[in-house]
Formats: sequence, C-alpha cells, structure tokens
Amino acid sequence: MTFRFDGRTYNGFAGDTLASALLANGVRLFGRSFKYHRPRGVLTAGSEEPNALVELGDGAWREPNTRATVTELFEGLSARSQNRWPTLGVDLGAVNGLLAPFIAAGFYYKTFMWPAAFWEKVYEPLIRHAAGLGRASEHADPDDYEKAHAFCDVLVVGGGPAGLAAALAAGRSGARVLLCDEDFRFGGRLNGDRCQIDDGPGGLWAEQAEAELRALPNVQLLGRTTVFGVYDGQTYGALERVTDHLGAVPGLPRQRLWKIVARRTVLAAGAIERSIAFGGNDRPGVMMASAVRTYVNRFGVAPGRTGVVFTCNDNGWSTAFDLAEAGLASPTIVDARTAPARHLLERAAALGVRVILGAQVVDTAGAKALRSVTVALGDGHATTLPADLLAVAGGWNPTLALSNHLGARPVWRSDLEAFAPGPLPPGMTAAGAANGAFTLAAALRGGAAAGAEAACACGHKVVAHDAPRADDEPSASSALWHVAASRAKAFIDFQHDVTVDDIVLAEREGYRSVEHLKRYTTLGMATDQGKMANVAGLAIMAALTDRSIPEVGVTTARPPYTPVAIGAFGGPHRGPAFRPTRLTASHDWARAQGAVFVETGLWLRPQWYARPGETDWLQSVCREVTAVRSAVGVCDVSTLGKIDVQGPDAAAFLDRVYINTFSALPVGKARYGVMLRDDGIVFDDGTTARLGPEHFVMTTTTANAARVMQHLEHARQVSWPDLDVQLASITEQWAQYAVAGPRARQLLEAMLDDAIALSDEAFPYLACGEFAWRGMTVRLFRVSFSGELAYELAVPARHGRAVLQALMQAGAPMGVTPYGTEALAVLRIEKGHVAGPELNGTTTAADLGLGRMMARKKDFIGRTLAGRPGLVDPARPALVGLTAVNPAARLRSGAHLLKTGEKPSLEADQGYLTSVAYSPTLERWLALALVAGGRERMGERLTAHDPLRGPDIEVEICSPVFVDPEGARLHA
Amino acid sequence: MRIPCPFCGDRDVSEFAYLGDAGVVRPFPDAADAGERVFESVYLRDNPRGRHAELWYHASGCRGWLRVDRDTATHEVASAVLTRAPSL
Amino acid sequence: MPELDTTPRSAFDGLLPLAGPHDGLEVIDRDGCGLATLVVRRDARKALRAALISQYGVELRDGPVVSRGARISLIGTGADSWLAVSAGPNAGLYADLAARLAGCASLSDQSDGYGLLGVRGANAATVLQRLLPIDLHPDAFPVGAAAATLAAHIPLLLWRSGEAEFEVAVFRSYAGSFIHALDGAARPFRRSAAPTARG
Amino acid sequence: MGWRPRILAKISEGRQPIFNGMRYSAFSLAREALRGHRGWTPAWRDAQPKARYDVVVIGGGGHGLATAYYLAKTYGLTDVAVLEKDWIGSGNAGRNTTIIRSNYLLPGNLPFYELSMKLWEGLERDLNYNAMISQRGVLNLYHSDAQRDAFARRGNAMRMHGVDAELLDAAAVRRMLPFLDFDAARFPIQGGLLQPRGGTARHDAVVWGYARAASALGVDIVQNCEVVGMIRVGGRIVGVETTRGPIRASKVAISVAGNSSRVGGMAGLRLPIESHVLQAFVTEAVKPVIPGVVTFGAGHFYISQSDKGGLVFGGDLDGYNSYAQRGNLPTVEDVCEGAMALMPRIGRVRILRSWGGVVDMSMDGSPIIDRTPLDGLYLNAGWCYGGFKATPAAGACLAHLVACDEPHPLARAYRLDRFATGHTIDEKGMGPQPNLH
Ligand SMILES: Cc1cc2nc3c(=O)[nH]c(=O)nc-3n(C[C@H](O)[C@H](O)[C@H](O)COP(=O)(O)OP(=O)(O)OC[C@H]3O[C@@H](n4cnc5c(N)ncnc54)[C@H](O)[C@@H]3O)c2cc1C
Ligand SMILES: NC(=O)c1ccc[n+]([C@@H]2O[C@H](COP(=O)([O-])OP(=O)(O)OC[C@H]3O[C@@H](n4cnc5c(N)ncnc54)[C@H](O)[C@@H]3O)[C@@H](O)[C@H]2O)c1
Ligand SMILES: Cc1cc2nc3c(=O)[nH]c(=O)nc-3n(C[C@H](O)[C@H](O)[C@H](O)COP(=O)(O)O)c2cc1C
Ligand SMILES: [Zn+2]
Repeated sequence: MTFRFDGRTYNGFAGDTLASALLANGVRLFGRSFKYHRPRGVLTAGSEEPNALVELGDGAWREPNTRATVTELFEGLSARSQNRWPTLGVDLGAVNGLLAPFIAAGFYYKTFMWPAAFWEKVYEPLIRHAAGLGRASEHADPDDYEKAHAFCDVLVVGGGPAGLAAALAAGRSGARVLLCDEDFRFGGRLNGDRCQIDDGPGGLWAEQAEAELRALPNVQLLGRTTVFGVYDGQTYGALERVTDHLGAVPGLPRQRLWKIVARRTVLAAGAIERSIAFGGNDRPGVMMASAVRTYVNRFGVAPGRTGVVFTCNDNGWSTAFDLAEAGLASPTIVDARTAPARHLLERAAALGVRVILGAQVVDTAGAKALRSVTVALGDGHATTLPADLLAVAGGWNPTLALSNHLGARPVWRSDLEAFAPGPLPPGMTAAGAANGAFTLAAALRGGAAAGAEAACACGHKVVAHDAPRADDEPSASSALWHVAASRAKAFIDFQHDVTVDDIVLAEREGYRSVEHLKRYTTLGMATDQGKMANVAGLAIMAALTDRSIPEVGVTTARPPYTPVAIGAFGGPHRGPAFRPTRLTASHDWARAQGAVFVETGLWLRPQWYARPGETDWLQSVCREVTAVRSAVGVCDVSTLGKIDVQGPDAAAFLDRVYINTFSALPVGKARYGVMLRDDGIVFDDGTTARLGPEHFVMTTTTANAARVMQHLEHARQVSWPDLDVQLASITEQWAQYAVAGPRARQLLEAMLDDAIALSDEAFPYLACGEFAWRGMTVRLFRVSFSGELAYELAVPARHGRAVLQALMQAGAPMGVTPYGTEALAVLRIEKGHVAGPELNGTTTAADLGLGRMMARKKDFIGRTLAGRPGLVDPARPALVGLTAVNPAARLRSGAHLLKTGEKPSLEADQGYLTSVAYSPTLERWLALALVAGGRERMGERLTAHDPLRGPDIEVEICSPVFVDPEGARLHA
Repeated sequence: MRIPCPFCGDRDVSEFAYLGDAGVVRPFPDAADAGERVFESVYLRDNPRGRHAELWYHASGCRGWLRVDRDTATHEVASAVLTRAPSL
Repeated sequence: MPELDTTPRSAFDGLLPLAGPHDGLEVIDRDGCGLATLVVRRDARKALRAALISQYGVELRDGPVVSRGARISLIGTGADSWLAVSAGPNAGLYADLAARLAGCASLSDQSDGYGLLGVRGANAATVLQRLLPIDLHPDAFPVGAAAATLAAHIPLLLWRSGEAEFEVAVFRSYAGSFIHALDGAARPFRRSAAPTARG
Repeated sequence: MGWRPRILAKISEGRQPIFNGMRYSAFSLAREALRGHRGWTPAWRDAQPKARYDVVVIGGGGHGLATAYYLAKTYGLTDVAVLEKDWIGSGNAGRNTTIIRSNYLLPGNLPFYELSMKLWEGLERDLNYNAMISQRGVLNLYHSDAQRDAFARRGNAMRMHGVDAELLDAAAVRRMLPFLDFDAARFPIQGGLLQPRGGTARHDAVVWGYARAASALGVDIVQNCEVVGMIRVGGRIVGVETTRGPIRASKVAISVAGNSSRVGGMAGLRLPIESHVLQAFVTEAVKPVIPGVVTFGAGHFYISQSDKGGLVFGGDLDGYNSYAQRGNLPTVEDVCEGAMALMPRIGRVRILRSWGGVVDMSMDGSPIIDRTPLDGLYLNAGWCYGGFKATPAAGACLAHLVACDEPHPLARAYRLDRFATGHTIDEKGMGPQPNLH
C-alpha cells in the first residue's frame, strides 16, 4: 500500500498502522509538542499515544490530532505533521524551548496585564495562534455518520485474553454477548507479546477464540469499536470506525455511534504501561517497552538498531529478549533494581543481553532522534551508551477510566504500586489487567470467571469448559516515578510539556490539591487525558508534600475514554435532517403555488404565496390581506393542536383547565378559552367546540400543542384522577382550512352543495357541526381570527389537498386567494387578537384585556397565584394598540416606548411593541404593545425608541382593535 | 438514565419529560390556607441529595404520568408507578 | 360545481419505495387501513372487554401488546388506550367502533392521523434496531409485542406481526422525515458499489 | 442615577492588597525565571480555621471568594473566612464554559450584569492576576422574525442602559462567521444579536486571583472544611458547624451554588431552587476556528474557543434534579446535533472531555441575593447556568448586603420573597419550571 506523510510517498502493508508503517520506513520524527515544540516520535502503540499526532486527510476530510498509532493504514492515506512551521524538521516554534524558563507552568497568569487593551489585540492573538495543535477543516464534514442501538446481556469491553475468555464463557452459555475492541485486531497484548496458550502461540489462540465467537449466533463482535463512556442506567456509548480504514464507501457511514444497554459488563480493557520521568525522556526513539514489543512482534518492524531497555520490573526484560530473539543487535538492560529474579539473568545471559543493575537513565542525547543515553550507575559513576532506541518499562496502570465515569474513585494497590478499580458502576465487573491481574494466566482465569458470572446473573446456565492453559509469567515490579539525579527536563505529560519542575513550582505556589495541580500545570489535560502522565504526577506531588499517593488522590475521569468526533455524536441529524420536518396535507400544493414557508416549531407553514411580478413579501401579504377583507381567502390552519376531550366529566374537566366556563356551552357551539399556568400566567388559548354532550374538540396554538397535551394529561392523571375524561391528540387526523372574508359563506355554499345550511340563523357565529360530504366526514366551525365572516373547515387529512383545491375551484369566481401566516398575523393585529408575541409567558389574562373572562365561581388552574400582588398591580403593562403619528412611519416590534422627550433609560421605559403589521386596510403601520398602565392612557403620545434599527418615531396609544370594532363583519 | 415505565418497560430518559417533586399536592378547591399551600406547591419543592419522589411524563411513550422514586446523587431509579391507576 | 379530483392521498405518497434494492428489507405502504384511538372510560374496562369479544371476537389484552382479531387488532398504547387497526382497508372503522363501543370507550378516528407501514424481511429487525431505542430481539420483543417510542426524534408506534414483520405507525406530518431516517438506516443494506478513496 | 458612580467608585477604590513583595509582572516573572522560580510563594494562605470571625462565607467558589475580597477591600471587613468543603473552585466556578456578557432584558437583571461587566473590565489590574478576560464578542443567532424581534427588544433595552448591542442581519453574520451552515440549515440563520464587549474569562484564574487578593487582605481561606450545620440562637444564626469544628460568626453568608438547598436546609430554609446538571464539552486543541462566543438559537448549543485551542461548548440542562455532577448521553447527542447543524466544519474535531456541574436553578431563572428570615444569615443563590459572569458583581453586592445590611441598589430585585409577591424576574417566560429556563 502506498501512503503519504508530509508530502513524501511511502509503502506499507495491510494490517499496519500509520505509526508502524512510518517506523518501518525509518521515520522517527512525527510531530512537535504543544508548548516547547520539542521534536517528538512515537511513544506507544495504542490509543494512549500523546506524541505521534498528525493531520489526516485533505480539504474537507482534514482531521487534526489523529494518533498515528491507531490509524489503520489504507491505500492512499495522506497525513501531515502539525504544530510546526515551516516544516517538521525546521520548526521556528522551537525557540519556545529556549524561552522555557520564562514560560513555566501558569506564567500567563502573572503577566500580560498591562496595558489592558493589549490583551485582546496583541497578547491573546499571539497565544491563540501559538496554541492549538492541528487545524480543523475549513469545510463542512463531507462524511455520513450513523447512530445505532444495541441491547445485550453481557457487554465485554476489550478483546484481549481476558475479554476473549469472558466472551467465550458468556457466549457458550447462550447469553447475548457484545464484545467490543478498539483495535482492528482482537487479541490485545497477545498480538504484541510472545506467549503460549494451550501449547501454541497466544496469537493463534486469539484467532481461534475469535472464530468460535463469530460462529455463535448470540454473540456480536464489534472490532474498531471503542467503548468511550459509561452512563446511567447501564448505558454505554461506543464508537465504531466503520470505514475510516477504507476510504469513502458509498452507503456506509464513516463512523457509527452505538448506544448500548447491557445488563452486565465485563471491563477487560487491559493496562497501560507507564513511563519514567528522566532527563530527555521525550526524545524520538524513547518508547514504551511494550510498544517496542508490539512493533517487533505484531508489525515486524524494528523501531531501532541499538536498543537500551530501562526498567524497574520483570516485564521490561521481555522487550530485551524479544529484540534479541528478533535478531536485532543485542540490547542492554538497565534495571533500577539491584536483584531481579535469577531466571531473568540466566535468560539474558543466554541471549547475550547486557545487564546493568541498580542503575538509572538520567539523560539522553540526539537532535531529532535518539543518539545515546546516559546511565547513572549504582556506584555513582555514569556511562553513556549509544542507542537509537530506548525502551522504558515503568510498570503498568490498569485501564480504569470507564470504571470511574459514574463518579467512583479507584483504590490504591500497594502490591501493584498502581490504582485498581474501586466500587464499579452497577452491573460491571473487571477482569484481567484492568483488574490488576497482570499475568496472562490470571487474565484468562479472571476473564472466564467474570464472563461466566455475568451470564449466570442474566439467567443463563454456564457449561464448564477447560480453561486455556498458560503460565504465570514473571511480573515482579517496583515503583520508579522519577529519576532524581536527572538535571535535564524530565517530562511527565509529554504532549503538554509538563515537567517535574512544573509540578515542583505548582506545589511551591500552593496548587497542591490534585485538581489545582492539574488546572495550573495542565497535567493530564492533553488529548491522552493523562493516560501516560497522571499517576506519575501524583506520585511526585505526594513526595513533595509528604503524603501517600492515595492521599493526594486522583482527578476525575470523564468520558470519552478516547476523543470522539463531534460529527459522530451528531449522527445523521444535521443540515435539513437536524430535526424532523412536519408537513401539512397540502404542503405540495402550497409549494406549487409559490408559497414561501416558515418554521413554526417543527412544522413548515406557508408564510405568503408569492405571485409572479411581486417584488417583495409585503406586496404579496398586502394582496392576501386585501383579498380576505374584500372577498375571501383560505389559510391552512392544520398545524393548530387539536385534542379530543371526551367522557362524562369532559365539561367539568375543561372548567378546571380554562379560566372561563365550558360546562354551559351548548352542543353545536364553540367558545374561545384561555388557560393559565399554575403561577397564574397565561399559558395558551384557542377555541374549543362541543360536538356532543360528552365530546369537545379543543384547539391549541401550534407552538404549544405538545405542552398543552402534557398539561391536560397532568390535570387528568395527577390532579384529578377521579374525573371520567379521556384525551386524544387528533391534530394529525384533520386537515383544517380557514375560509375568511365577506364571501366565505358564498364559497362554502357553492362547494358543499346542500350538505349543510349556512345562513347566519342556521349556522351563526361560533356554531359548529359535523356532517358528511362526498363520502367523507367534515367538521365546520364558524370561528374567526381575522374579524371577517369566517369558517374553519376540517376534513380527514388524506383529503386535505383535494379539499383545498376544491375550495380554490369553488371560490375562483369569488376571487378566492390563499393566504399565509404573515397575512394571518396582519389580520389578527388589525383586530387586536393576541398571539405568540403577547402570550410570552409573562403576561396575565388581565394584561391582555382578557381579565373579564375569568370565572369567579369556579376554581381553575392558576387562579390562586394569579391573585398575587405583583400580578394584579394596575401599573403592569397592558395590551394597547399603537399607530404612528406620521402615517408613513414604519413601526418595528421590539422597539421600546418612552415618554416623549425623556432620555432613554430603563427607568423611563414605558413598555414595548409586541407585534407590528402594515395594514393595507388602514394603509399604515399598526402595532400592539404592552404599556405600563396602558388601558388608562388612550390617546397619549409616546416615542417608539429602536436604537438598534432606526430613529425614534412618535406613536399614539389607541384601542388594540383597529378594524371593525363593532364586529359587524364577523356577524355578517 | 433509564426509567422503568410501568406500562412500557425500561425506557431511555430521553422519552420522558420532567416535572419535579411529587410530594406536593395541589390543594383544591379553596381550603382556608389555599393561597399559601398553592404557593408552596408551585415554588418550594423538595430538592434533596438522595432519594426523591418526582413526577415524570412518558411523553414519547404511553403518555402516562409517573411517580418515580429516584436517587439524585446516583441517578438510580428505585421504582416508578403510574399516578393514575388504570381504569378498572 | 365542476368535478374534482378527490383522490385521497396516502401519508407516504411519493415517498416509497425506498431507494433500493436492499438485501432482506421491504417497506410496504399499508394505506387504507382504518385506525382509531380507543380510550377506556372509568370503570368500564370489563364492559369494553365484553363488547370487544361479542362485537369483534377480540380478547382485549392489557399492556404494550397486540390483541389480535380477524377484523381488527388493538395495539396497546397506554394504560387505558389502544390503537384499533382494521385487518384490511376499512374507511368505516371509526364509525363502527363508536357505535358498538359507545359508553365504554372514547373513540377518535385516526385513519388519516397516522401513516401505516409494513417493514418486512430478514434485515427488518436490524434496520429498525438502528433507529429504535428499544430492544427488538425476539425474546424481548416477540411477535405480538408493541411499543410507543421515538426514533430519530420522530414519535411512532410499532408492533411485531411476525418473526420478520413489523408494522410502524407514524403521524402523517412526519412521514417524509421518517422515510428519510429509515432510508438512512437501510443504506448499509442497499446493494451498492465498492469502496473509493476519500478526498 | 446619582448613586451608580458612587457604588462603582467605592468598589474599585477600597484597599489595595499587598502581595508580600511578590506582585505579578513581566519583571517578577523574568527575575524568577532566571533563578529557577525558587522565589514564588503560595498564591494564597491555606488557613487553619479560627474559632470565630466577623463574617463567615460558606462556599469557596468565585462568588464566595469575591464576596470575601470585596468585604475586605471595599468595606474594610478583614476578619472573614471563606469555608470550602473541597478545594477552592471545585464547584461550578471550576467547570463552567467561561462566558461573560451583560445582554440581559429585564430591568431587574440588566444593570446588575452590566455592573459585573464593568468590574470584569478592571479586574485583572485590580487583582494583579491575569484571568485572561477576553472581550471577543457574544453573538446570539436568531432564526425567525419573532426571535429577531425578541432580540431587538433585548438589544434596545441594553442600549437604553448604555450597554453595547448590535442587531446583525444574515449577511453580517455570514461575513463574521462564513463557515456556519447558511445554505442547507433546517432552521436558517437570519441574523444575530451581538454584544461586542461580551467574551470569556479563564474561570480557574478568576478563582485563584480572588483567593490570592483576598488572602493578601487578611481573609482566611479554609479548604477541606465542609459546613454541616448552623449554630442558631433563637431566630439568629451565630455560626456554623463544620467538619473541622464549630466556627462562630456575627454574620454568615451562604454562597454554595448547586448546594444552596442543602445548606439552606441546615437553617431550616426551604428555597425556590432545584439543583440540575449542566454539561459542558471541550475538544482537542486546534488552531483558531472561531473568534468569540456564538449561541445557536434554534438548537441547544453555544460555543467558544479557549486560548489553548479547545472548542468549549455546551447546551441545555439534562433536565432533572441531580447532585451527580455528571451528565447523560441524550444531552451529549442533543448538543452535538446542534453543533453539527450550526457548524458542520467541526465534524471531525474530537471531543476530548465532557463533564457536568450542579447548578442552582431558581424558579424564575434569576438569582437571589437577600437577607433570610434568620438574623445574621445572608443568601446568594439561584444563579442557574449563568452565574460565572456575575462573579464580580455577586461578590460586590453580597458584600454590600452583609456589610451594610441593606441590598445593593443594583441587586434590589433579587429578593427572596418575590415569588410570594409575584414580582418574579422571568427572562424566558417559562414560569416556575426550572428545567425550562
Ligand atoms: C457546565 C457549566 C457551564 C456554565 N457556563 C457558564 C457560563 O458560560 N457563563 C456563566 O456566567 N455561568 C456559567 N455557568 C454557571 C456558573 O458556573 C455558576 O453560576 C457560578 O459559578 C456559581 O457561583 P460560584 O462560582 O460561587 O459557585 P461554585 O463554584 O459552585 O461555588 C460553590 C462552592 O461551595 C462549596 N460548598 C458547597 N456546599 C458547601 C458546604 N456545605 N460547606 C462548604 N462549602 C460548600 C462548593 O464546594 C463550591 O466550591 C456554568 C455552569 C456549569 C455547570
Ligand atoms: N507481566 C506483566 O507485568 C503484565 C502487566 C500487564 C499486562 N500484561 C499482559 O497483558 C495481558 C492482559 O490481558 P487483558 O485481556 O487484561 O488486556 P489486554 O491489554 O491484552 O487487552 C485489552 C484490550 O482492550 C481493548 N480496549 C481497551 N480499552 C477499550 C475500550 N474502552 N473500548 C474497546 N476496547 C478497549 C484494547 O484494545 C485491548 O485489545 C496479558 O497478556 C498479560 O500477560 C502483563
Ligand atoms: C474553558 C475550559 C477549557 C478546558 N480545556 C480542557 C483541556 O484542554 N483539556 C482537558 O482535559 N480538560 C479541559 N477542560 C475541562 C476540565 O478538565 C474539567 O473537566 C472541567 O473543568 C470540569 O471538571 P471535572 O471534570 O473535574 O469535574 C476545560 C474546561 C473549561 C471550562
Ligand atoms: Zn410508558
């Protein structure tokens, strides 16, 4: 496979990572560190990698901060180093290294304060440009992301020996098992270590285990899938990289976000090898000992020719043995301990490995790659060893993050010199290295036991199986955090360049709490979240403050375990699919008529219907309004919420939720109702019709439909469960059209033939009825929002479009015109009807001039608190109408009102314009406004003050009913 | 977080709407101290750390109002019952 | 008045079939079935049960399950509510139910309120599981099970009518968005071309 | 209006802290750099609690520390202790998204938050601590005419109080942030309300800066000292019980954010407050992407970029009472869906860490700074998800209340009894339902 890095083309193999392929090509330098721009290579072979971060992909596909160690190679992969200028080799940012003494931890808190204006103009832009690692793409992410749900009995996190054993034990019992591993190959350390299981290579056993699991119908394996978070209710977040390793595949998403609900979980996430803080421990060529083994054994890559292993435990020795057995120049072991086990020494001797005991690496040398290491010998002398590879084995930390996501803290195990799981999240058990079982045999045993136990807990019978055989390899260890004799910079947090000195400084300045330490030095805040750094940092702070490591404590582990792309969390919900779109039955028709749509909640509603030749929206809207006032218009009002309220107690129920009385409403009549919240503020309004003695149909505003339903169900189920009343949302069943204007009756008569008598006597204002027409059930309400003779015609939604067309056809001779929400708004403002801007959650019924609707003889929701002094204060803003004194002046809602001549201030504020419309009927702009004590101020002149948008305008307070205040048109 | 709806079974929290303290009962009709009690029921709700009886609405499920016993420190749900017993 | 084109329109008009073909997935518009919400009145459950048996031969079950009859099935949607679904096209379902169950249940016609889909095939459960936050494993959601839930922010009713057969009822206004979501979930099962490079 | 300059002058005049000769400056930094930073001393004294104080402030968040600082600086009260149950800044002060702004609507709020903004503007020199106060602008997007008008109403109110505000149309927003989704959006961007003086401040540094300055003025900062009870004599609070023993005080001020109900409960108070989780997110560091703060009106999403390069963002509350200090997955998805709907260019930027804080949601979404029915006990609470920006003013006003026994003129509306009297300050109009504010 060919791939590119920093413009050069290389070859690699399938099954490589970007890191292994580059190492194989002799590349050592991968990137620059965050602060000092130190040259950095590859430190690990896993997702804990802090150094080898690259920009992957080009253009819209550019992805910053990608860990080369887990990036599976694919044909055509293209990557660049980052945080360097002009090139990786020659990086001017490296001068920061020279400035290091001046830019120690927290330096910015102490300077850049003067002069004040320089912060935003000079200092901060400099800092911001210097900071950051990679560059985000400038274009929209072109890939698809998917979300998926999964449910299982047993979730196994990690497919190393422990996880495979757990999955086998649970899977063989018949439990529904889901096994996730973030690697693209199952096996965990078995892929990187030379070991034997059942007399064969560990890797072979892993392959067989995987094959058996794949054959079980009740087991699902998800490779390339990181379980990144533990959430409440035994819900786990996992990210599957579906095609990251393939390039774009039509039909397949780039990544898939899994939401997994598991009855039991086995945490078999392994352990992470830790570094040792010594001078120059960050130089390219310094690598974790286990990573060296992985590169050698799994990828067949020699990460160096002359190797030194610096260790304080038995496990590190195996790296030297593997290097030797792989035929590389004989490595040297530097063990800080003085007396390691005999058999290690014997094996080293057999392999010709040089051993230096009781010694520590104090420094390294080399410009962009390691050249030599300096070792302080037990006798006080030092020696320099040539080396292009230094393998560091500082011991192991169980991979605990997931066990702490719900807030639990790990416990310190002094036998391991490491934190092990504390109380685990509900349903979780830990196994293998994650549980502090650091040998292969223990991992297999622990995994099988945990898997069996989890399956059992889910009610499955566990069948006994022969446990795989393996030896408990030597794993003795001692703690070595910091080489005290080092004079050069010793890094704790590689990416953030936090050194031992920074921790000393933080301690000196009182940032001793582990969280202060973190926040002051940024220790553990890099992209690896301290996987490599935290415990060492704590250990050093513990030593400085004479506390034990557990006394210092740990910082909080937070999701995600490894960073997750925002796009993956967003899934398909972006662009037009961000939220569902609700369309009415006649949407297509409206679109064909030139409708411009507006979002109302999730609905799209025609805002106006642009006709050819109309140059702006106002023309269209004025035409529509005029048509309604002079002839007849039709408006789709299907989006209003509609609720069937039925049952013997339906009327009593409505009396409690509305401020006015519905029990006295005769069958065949409708009434306008207002409901309050508990706190006495207006909640919603609408007309409710009585279709039968026990059957009402309530309408709600479009925006509040769902909330009203919830409110009513609360009243029914929580407040008054004894009432015999039933609710059903019928919003979607009925397409509903307002037919408004002096010719509305004429139109309906023409269309409905003799299906219903529509004379004012037979069907007066606020009448309602249900009848059959052309084989469908039709409901008709004589209600009006426009002040015109008006009806609302409801038909089953499948007929909506046809009926709307029928209305148009029948109305053509009368000049029927479809109108949208904008004309609807103009019509209602001309009539002083309140809507959303007035029902803004802070107004009372009295504020809106609806106070007299409040029945005195019954209780209803909100009544008590509506009586609080602050809500009955006569100085409260009240609804009024406004006109501009100069009829040509344009009003805007959101303008405030001032007494004419007063200087603008909050104290002088008299109120504001809630709704504004240009009235073609009156040929001027009109407004509704909430004005302090407004009803007593008719005729007063005020100034509409709108500094954001224009000059002050003189206005006059008037009645909010501008058109036909007597209601003659309504009752025509 | 998951809530065991007595009708629907275990469901993700995203299907539910939260109202809060279930301990408060709206006084109805006018008791002597109704004003005070309504005020308390609307504004002074329990806010303990630990077990909490609260009202949830299964908005995207069965539309049932539930009385849920939940721990506000651990988010563990001990029980959930319908506030209105199903009609007989 | 002149003749009108009063052709009723399905909620899924113009939205089906999905861009396919898919392996093991078929989506069918079941337009025309009568649908009605049925809410039992206080203290009337016994009477309702009796009426349903005598009138329709359906044994009413409680819980989120399907009570299946020859002419109608009742889908449990809430503690006191069901969605009645006719076995085949039936415009008169609501009127019929309202007449026969008067007094023991409140009924609302929903024949136009929901669009009804059949989702069939060997991959039906897998595709739906991508979208649905409930467990569709046959042990957890066997034939006859029902649920009201949310998929891709869209409320829906779902029930299993066979091993590899599901019925989905979505509010009419959401039909387009639901089909879009379903199409997205089904895309990996579309018979499609080979990988190409990114970039 | 005559009183406003007086109060401001008083807050900023006061006494100057003396930092043991270790004033922070480029010069002292250079000097220390040359001698291995060996001369620095602790930023604040980690004090042992005394048996009594004039004033005990419960809660070592930004508000509590600022209160102590202004008590000492402006009102000359230095026998003051701040009691913190964990480490200072361990509550919301240490986990908020750092936005500061004064783009409020209602007269009860707007002057108060503008006071805070003014105090921010002089804070770093006042405290001799660089809290990276950065006024890169706060832009609230609108997507409908109704939202535009609501923002216009707000912006006009701001202007009437002398606060900067601009109403941008879609074209102006596009010039500023060309990479937002303007073309395929479900809820198209029509414009935005911009407060150019809004921005961010480094949250932890605010805590440390106040602690250092308060400590230099003689305030005792006592960490790992949890208040577990109130010492009460009749109708008067005379001290607190703590995990480090009883501490007497003439006056006790509660400033514990998400724990207000619990600490208030120790004095028998029932407060109109619920504790809710608010989550926040930070991505891996990237080179500069966005200049200021952007809030997405049609989704639950707002974002800024830290000086380090991380995109810092958040959204809605999780929606239910909680003290768990961690969030749930549905909200994570909801927020990120908003992110992708608004800024699809950040799809490949990875979230590094997500966390939750416990915020004190009041029943009207506005705070309470008031005396309590118990003599000697003062309350600062109900800051919801927006109290970080209030830190200087809340500290100044609480200090005023405690020192003078009367409300600060700009915090007069924040009364505890406003719910009973119906004088709530409800910016969003959502009523007594905290999770909707
Ligand atoms: C995720 C998130 C994002 C936010 N974003 C913003 C934002 O962008 N802008 C904004 O203005 N606001 C924001 N806020 C809100 C803001 O953080 C808070 O309103 C503000 O910090 C509260 O004041 P504080 O700093 O004093 O609180 P805290 O820092 O919470 O201080 C209270 C302190 O009291 C201590 N305490 C509690 N109980 C006791 C006891 N019994 N004894 C002793 N000590 C006790 C706590 O340990 C804590 O340290 C956000 C909040 C969160 C959670
Ligand atoms: N001798 C020693 O000192 C020593 C110490 C530690 C480990 N070990 C060796 O390590 C092995 C331990 O076995 P094991 O199975 O416990 O661990 P393992 O490291 O072999 O496997 C862990 C697996 O979990 C995966 N993983 C981790 N976090 C994940 C997540 N969040 N989501 C998905 N996958 C995740 C990893 O990719 C890995 O494949 C043994 O072979 C043992 O010999 C030895
Ligand atoms: C503005 C800001 C920037 C942050 N940047 C980082 C960061 O770069 N790396 C990191 O690990 N955490 C970062 N965090 C998150 C903190 O690590 C921490 O999660 C948060 O303050 C809450 O604390 P907690 O998680 O300990 O509860 C940042 C937080 C904020 C508010
Ligand atoms: Zn339910």
